[in-house]
Amino acid sequence: MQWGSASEFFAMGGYGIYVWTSYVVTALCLVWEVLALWRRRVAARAEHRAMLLGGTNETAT
Amino acid sequence: MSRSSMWGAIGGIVRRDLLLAMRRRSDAAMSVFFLVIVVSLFPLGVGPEPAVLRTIGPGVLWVAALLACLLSLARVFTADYVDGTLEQMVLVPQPLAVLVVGKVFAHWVISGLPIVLLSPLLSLQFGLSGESLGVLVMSLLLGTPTLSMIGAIGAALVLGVRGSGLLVALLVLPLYVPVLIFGAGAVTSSMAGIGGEANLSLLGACLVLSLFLAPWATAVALRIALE
Amino acid sequence: MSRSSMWGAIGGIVRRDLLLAMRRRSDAAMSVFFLVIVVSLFPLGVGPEPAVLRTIGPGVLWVAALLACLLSLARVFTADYVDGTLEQMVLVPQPLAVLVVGKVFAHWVISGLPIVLLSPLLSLQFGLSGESLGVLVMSLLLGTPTLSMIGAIGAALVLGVRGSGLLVALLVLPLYVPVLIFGAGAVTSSMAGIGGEANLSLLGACLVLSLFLAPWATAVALRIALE
Amino acid sequence: MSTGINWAKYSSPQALYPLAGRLIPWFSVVAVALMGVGLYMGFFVAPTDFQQGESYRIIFVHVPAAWMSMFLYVVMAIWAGIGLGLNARPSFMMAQAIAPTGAMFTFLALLTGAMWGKPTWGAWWVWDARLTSELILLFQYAGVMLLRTSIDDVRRADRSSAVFALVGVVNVPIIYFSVQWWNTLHQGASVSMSTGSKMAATMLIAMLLMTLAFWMYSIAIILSRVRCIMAERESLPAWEEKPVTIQKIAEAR
Amino acid sequence: MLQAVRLSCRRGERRLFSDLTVKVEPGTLLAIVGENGSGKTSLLRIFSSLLPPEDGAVLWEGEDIQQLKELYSGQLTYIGHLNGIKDDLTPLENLMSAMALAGEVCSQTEAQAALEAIGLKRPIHRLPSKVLSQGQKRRVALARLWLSTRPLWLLDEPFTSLDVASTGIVTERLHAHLQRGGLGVLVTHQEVDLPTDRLQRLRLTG
Amino acid sequence: MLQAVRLSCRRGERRLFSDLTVKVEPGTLLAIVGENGSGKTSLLRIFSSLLPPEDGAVLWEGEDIQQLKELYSGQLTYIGHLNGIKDDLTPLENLMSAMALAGEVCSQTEAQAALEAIGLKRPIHRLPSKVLSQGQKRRVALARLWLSTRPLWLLDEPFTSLDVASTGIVTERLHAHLQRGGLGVLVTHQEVDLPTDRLQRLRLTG
Ligand code: HEM
Ligand SMILES: Nc1ncnc2c1ncn2[C@@H]1O[C@H](COP(=O)(O)OP(=O)(O)OP(=O)(O)O)[C@@H](O)[C@H]1O
Ligand SMILES: Nc1ncnc2c1ncn2[C@@H]1O[C@H](COP(=O)(O)OP(=O)(O)OP(=O)(O)O)[C@@H](O)[C@H]1O
Ligand SMILES: [Mg+2]
Ligand SMILES: [Mg+2]
Repeated sequence: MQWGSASEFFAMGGYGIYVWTSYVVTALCLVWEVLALWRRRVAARAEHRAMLLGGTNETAT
Repeated sequence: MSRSSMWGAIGGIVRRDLLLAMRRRSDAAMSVFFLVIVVSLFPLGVGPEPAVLRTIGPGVLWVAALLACLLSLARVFTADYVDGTLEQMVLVPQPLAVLVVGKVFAHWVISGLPIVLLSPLLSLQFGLSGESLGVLVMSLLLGTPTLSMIGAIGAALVLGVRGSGLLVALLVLPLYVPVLIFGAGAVTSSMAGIGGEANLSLLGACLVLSLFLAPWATAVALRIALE
Repeated sequence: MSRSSMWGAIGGIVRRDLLLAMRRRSDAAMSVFFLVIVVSLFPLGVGPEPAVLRTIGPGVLWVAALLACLLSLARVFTADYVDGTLEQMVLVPQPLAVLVVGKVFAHWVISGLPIVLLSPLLSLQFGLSGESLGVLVMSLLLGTPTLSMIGAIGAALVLGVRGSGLLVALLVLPLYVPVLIFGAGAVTSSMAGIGGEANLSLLGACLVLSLFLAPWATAVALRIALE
Repeated sequence: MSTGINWAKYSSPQALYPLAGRLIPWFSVVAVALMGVGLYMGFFVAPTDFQQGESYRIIFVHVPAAWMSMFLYVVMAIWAGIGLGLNARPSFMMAQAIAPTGAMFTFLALLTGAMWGKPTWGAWWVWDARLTSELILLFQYAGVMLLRTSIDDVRRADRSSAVFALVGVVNVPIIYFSVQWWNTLHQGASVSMSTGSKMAATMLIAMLLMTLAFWMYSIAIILSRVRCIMAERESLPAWEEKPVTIQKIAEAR
Repeated sequence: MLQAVRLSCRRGERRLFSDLTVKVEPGTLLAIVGENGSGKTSLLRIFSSLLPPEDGAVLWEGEDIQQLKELYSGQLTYIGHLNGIKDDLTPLENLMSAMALAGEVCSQTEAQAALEAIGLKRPIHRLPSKVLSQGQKRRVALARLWLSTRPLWLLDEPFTSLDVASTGIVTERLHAHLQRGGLGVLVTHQEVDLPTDRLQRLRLTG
Repeated sequence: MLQAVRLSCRRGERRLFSDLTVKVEPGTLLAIVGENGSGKTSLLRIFSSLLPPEDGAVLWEGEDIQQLKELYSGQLTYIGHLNGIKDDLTPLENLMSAMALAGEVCSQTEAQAALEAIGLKRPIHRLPSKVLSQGQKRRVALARLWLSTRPLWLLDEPFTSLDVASTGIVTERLHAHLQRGGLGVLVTHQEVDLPTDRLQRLRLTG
């Protein structure tokens, strides 16, 4: 293990800003993609339920 | 006619054109992409030498912005002409020039503004920095509406006069030259440490001038096209 | 179907398109004019330094040729689509790909060939000379038909799609990159005294490849557009 | 597993939908696990590079992202081709589902590359061959996606963007090789693993683990996106909602 | 009142008509008929001020429309050969933006009512217009007649591609307009089903 | 013989028709009628092979047109809503290049005769088509029928914007085609003036 302390770990030998930006942005992108998909899925399901409701409506009339 | 109904007409046309653009959200992305691609083509053709690229950077950016503007504008009235909307526009109880301003403005919001906003990123690729970056944005902000205004005249002429393609280019591009020179000049001189104010104020003058003359000329051209 | 009727169909379409171009002679001049302007805008935007201009010369010329090609091609099927001729083309008893070749060829004659012929003159502006001038012409002669072929795919894909002018640029320009690299590379290396043969033969390979693939892809895209 | 699959059965949305649903959790778990191990290896096991110092640790996202960006494009083109050839809607949906993830990895490769470039080359961006070709790849992804969103008719959108994806895939190797003629700044295989030293081996393993993790992540995300696409495009009562839920909905009104 | 005074029109080398004088009173319709190419569309465009006549003048309430300019535009609704609708907008949006442009802003409910009046049902209101059939597109253009408050209607072959039912609906609308004291000029190849005291025919012989 | 077997067609979410089976014998005309938007144009485009049907097949002489491809194209003349003429070419050039493209090369005299047959006089032959009136443009497109030797004619509302005289001329031409054993499919909103034994009607109810 080459890191003496947490601050050393975060400093990344002076390159912290570059390294951590890379990792943070990557993580954000992945998380964002997952969240966006989840929202899309919820929307699709809501739409679909609305359609089911509408559908039963139509058959009723 | 009342002042308010004039704004109503402009608002109406701006809203419709923005709506059309929203229908195709990608449209707005498109002129940006075009700019990025054209700008990236140059290093591919010219070679990767950073010093050379820094020298030609402002020029390349400006020429690319100019082309993006020209292209997206060239057909701004064509669709309206073909589907008959233009007839309806001419028959609106407002001066046609006013509608033209609305239409050009909507067009600029869709395709000019994104270019302005993106330019800092692109100029990083060419190694521009700090102050000259600000001057670049400023010059584009003043320059692109002028380009749109001038381009509208050309676009209107394309509709009517036969074999007008060449004529338009002949008319419009020379008018673009001052804008290009002042625009690129502003950036270059700020890079050289002289500061770009002089060029920027000239650009402003161009904008004012074109705002006064271009809508009127465009309206005349449109009427001729419809006769 | 017989071989001769295939040539008949190609001939028919080439003849019609050339006739149309003659009718609108100035439109045909457009692409040349565009080239001249873009190439001349550059020194205005970049500044008059001869050394810089010589370095960027081949690249600028090639990019300009590429853009000229793109612009004139972007609409190669649009008019046919709007006025219904395309429907008739698809219903011709010949493979559609064959007609596409005819159409692209006619287009190249109108707008690509003039560029090739004019390029030596333009390259003088940038101080190219002797042998590299020959290489430039040769590279354009091999490259521009490839550009036309590839561009046709993009033009077919965006038929009837709004904001198609810029979309086609977005689709096609990335595909143009190899041609640009080989083309400008040929000139640059001949200027550096290495000789441009390697690049030229790669350009030839691109041409052959595009001749085989592009008409087929274009035909598929056209059929999809008409459904 | 390899022989027993009845492809005809899975070529319909009705079959693909639940299958995808069952596979997603597995791939997600594997992806997270691999990512955990990979990051641990990358940050705590792999030693400092003697030339670049700690900045080289960007490699554990940069290279996997760059590889995935190219790989996904090819996979997308293959699905597009299958779709055009067999006129199979699920293939088009797969192609559609891949594009955003591919574009995202391309973007990440560019971004992490820029982050790496600043300390190493002193510039965020240089017009280097490999960098440029990655940028072009981003444009191609953008082209595929924009072409699709520009066309309202789903059938046409599917087929047009498939044609473009296929044409574009021809371009990928051409770009890749054409740039060989350029003098390149990009490191290539410069993080020399050639010596086979122990240090390099841990780096290599960490990098491969991360690549694998991204791969599994991509599969999971693409499968769930394809499920969304199906749900949006078709009406899927029977596959989506459990009968009980339908019952509840019916009662609710 | 709309008057044409000694109008003449020349396109290229052909003189289409000359010395044409005609008067349209409120509450009546002028139906222009004639062979293809006899100049019906040209005459209508002169009436609309889109095309300046070679000679003569068009008077609206006694004043030359060339002088009135935008004031005259505010009096008329013109529907030409072309529909003037955008392929990418829905019928509803098309109708509303056309009205807004003409300075007769209308609410969404009104626009919907107009579309339904001409027989375009709800689901169609929200499709992009490019997927509509020829007749449906024509109806979107004609729906403006249900919202227009302008006294003068200029219609160029409005019944093109319409089915029989819609033709009837449009004719009825036209009749209502005339009864309210409106004026109309209509170009058509078909018989118009209107009371004869409201109808005046002008045959161009090209 | 042209047969449609259990055709169905869907545009967007709407099913326009399904299970449609119909047969057109040589010497007869199928007139497709129906409201706007009922799918007439779509059906005609399926017959022309421009639009693949969602389900079912179209057979020409018993063979699927999807298989026949160019061989089938060589059997038909299609005239759609759009005229397919170039604004910058003259009627004569338009007609000749349309025929050349279709692989039925014709001489200039023949083309001139065709244009005159449909009522376009000499001076008009040499004007750029863009100055023509709506009806004249339609006639340029229809002039192809005087030169076509193809057995199958597919016509989408050919009478749009035509005056009464020209409508008669085109109908006569259609009749002659049927008498020579040709087949036709016609979309129209008007009555077609043809002997009843030659005419078969198909009403789409959309
Ligand atoms: C925006 C800038 C950059 C972009 C777009 C980029 C792009 C790429 C691509 C596409 C690959 C995969 C290509 C292949 O496997 O052959 C790659 C791999 C790699 N990149 Fe970058 N890169 C960038 C900057 C950098 C920088 C600054 C470094 C290091 C100083 C670097 C180091 C590497 C290494 C070591 C590999 C692995 C090469 C191999 O093993 O094949 N990259 N990069
Ligand atoms: N430049 C020109 N040279 C000669 N004739 C011309 C020129 N421009 C127009 N024309 C003629 O003028 C007439 C225009 O007529 P217009 O469009 O008004 O006819 P229309 O009565 O509306 O016919 P339709 O019933 O076909 O719509 C046409 O006969 C056309 O040929
Ligand atoms: N994407 C879509 N979504 C929903 N409906 C669609 C879509 N595309 C087309 N349609 C509908 O399909 C029908 C197309 O009809 P088509 O053009 O065949 O009609 P038509 O019978 O020729 O009508 P007309 O007499 O008006 O020419 C229209 O009703 C149109 O609204
Ligand atoms: Mg007319
Ligand atoms: Mg129809």
